[in-house]
Amino acid sequence: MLKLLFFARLREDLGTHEETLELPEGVTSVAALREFLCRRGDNWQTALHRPGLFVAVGQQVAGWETPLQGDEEVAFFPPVTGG
Amino acid sequence: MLKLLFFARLREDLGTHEETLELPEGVTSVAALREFLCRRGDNWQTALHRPGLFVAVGQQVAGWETPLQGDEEVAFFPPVTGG
Amino acid sequence: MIVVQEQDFDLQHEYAALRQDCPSIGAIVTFVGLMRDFNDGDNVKSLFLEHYAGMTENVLADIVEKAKSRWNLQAVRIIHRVGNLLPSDQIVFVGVSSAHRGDAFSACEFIMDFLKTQAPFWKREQTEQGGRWVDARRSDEDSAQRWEK
Amino acid sequence: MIVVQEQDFDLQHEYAALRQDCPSIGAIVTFVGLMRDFNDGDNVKSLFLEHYAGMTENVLADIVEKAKSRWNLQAVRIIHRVGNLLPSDQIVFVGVSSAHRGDAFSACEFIMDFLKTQAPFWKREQTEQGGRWVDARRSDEDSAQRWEK
Repeated sequence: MLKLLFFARLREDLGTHEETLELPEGVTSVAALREFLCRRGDNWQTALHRPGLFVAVGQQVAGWETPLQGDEEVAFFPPVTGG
Repeated sequence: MLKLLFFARLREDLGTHEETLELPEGVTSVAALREFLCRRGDNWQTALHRPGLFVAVGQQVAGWETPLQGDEEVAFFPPVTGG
Repeated sequence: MIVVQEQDFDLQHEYAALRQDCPSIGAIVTFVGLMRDFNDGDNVKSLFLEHYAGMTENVLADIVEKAKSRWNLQAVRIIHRVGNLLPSDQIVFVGVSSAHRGDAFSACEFIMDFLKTQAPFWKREQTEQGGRWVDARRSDEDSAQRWEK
Repeated sequence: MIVVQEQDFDLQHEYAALRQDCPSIGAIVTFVGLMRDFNDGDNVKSLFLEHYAGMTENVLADIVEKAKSRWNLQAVRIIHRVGNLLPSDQIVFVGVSSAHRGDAFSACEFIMDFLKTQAPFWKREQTEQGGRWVDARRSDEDSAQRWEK
């Protein structure tokens, strides 16, 4: 199962922090996962296309082309603002 | 009266930390004061020609050409090593 | 030592830990980030800090390793708070000990610059006009990129 | 606040003074210089620190003024010890508070670099081979000259 995490503004926009998801048919990359999630509605479409959106796979910052096997932890979040 | 101060290695080499001195005849600059003091003996000659020797007049780092009136505080010291 | 915690921290305690039992240390540099009561022209009444537990610690450990490979360091300690904070509260501590001051200064600033731009923390601030997520600053990116030279 | 003293100092006290009552402070950087037990390849058993009372304070005040004209600082505190010191003893404290971390880091390092090369302190160290006056380091001159750019 994929573990999906959403942080900060994304968490608020989507109303969810965490979900588990069976890898959807045809989804083999982070980009494809994003497109799959965006079909859930306008708030997903907007939130997952915010400028500067980051994605991490296995707690490492990843690119959109990063492949997915189906058992990863995938996190979406806005630019970081700690310190 | 001039107030002369010697610090650190100079103080040790000369065996003195502080003295007062009537401005000697013909001494109108720091350079001339040094030459006057060097006539006191070899240890003065050596100590006052060490590489990197500093001189301060009125507690400000000064050059050898700095003029003297006769009522200044003149300090000789090696390169600083605090901190 | 890298810790993310809700509770406050004590500079003296961290300093004592950096200093202890190592007579070859010549320099200790500490940084503390405090919550300011204004941001982008507005008064800020409180702050909520969220983070990505697990990834945060990994990113910070990676930044410390980079610093240690670049400078000669004795020890590094990082504490970052999360949860609700008020103006003047301590947010983050970075402390570095080294034989020489140049290494300690550079490493401490390096760690802060990359913590700011890479560690997954997010601030939500409460102003008189309501709540808002803090925007990332271009100047923080610029500070981190200086080190690439 | 600039102080030259024989007695030890307390980082927590200095930090509290820098932090107090100013909710626009976002960053506090502190530096502590400690006595190392080796120098130029020899074990050092003790250190004697001498200074030029009066001129020291003037030079340090001048360095602080230069830092304040160059960066946006809230407060600066400097303590330098003189007299006899042992390995691991605290020698010097420089603390800087500012709205922003970049200013605090730069000013703290600037002050230390010029304190090292301009403030009239001299160290005499006692090694197993006897006593010797510490030589000035070219690297300290280089550190100070960076800021002229």
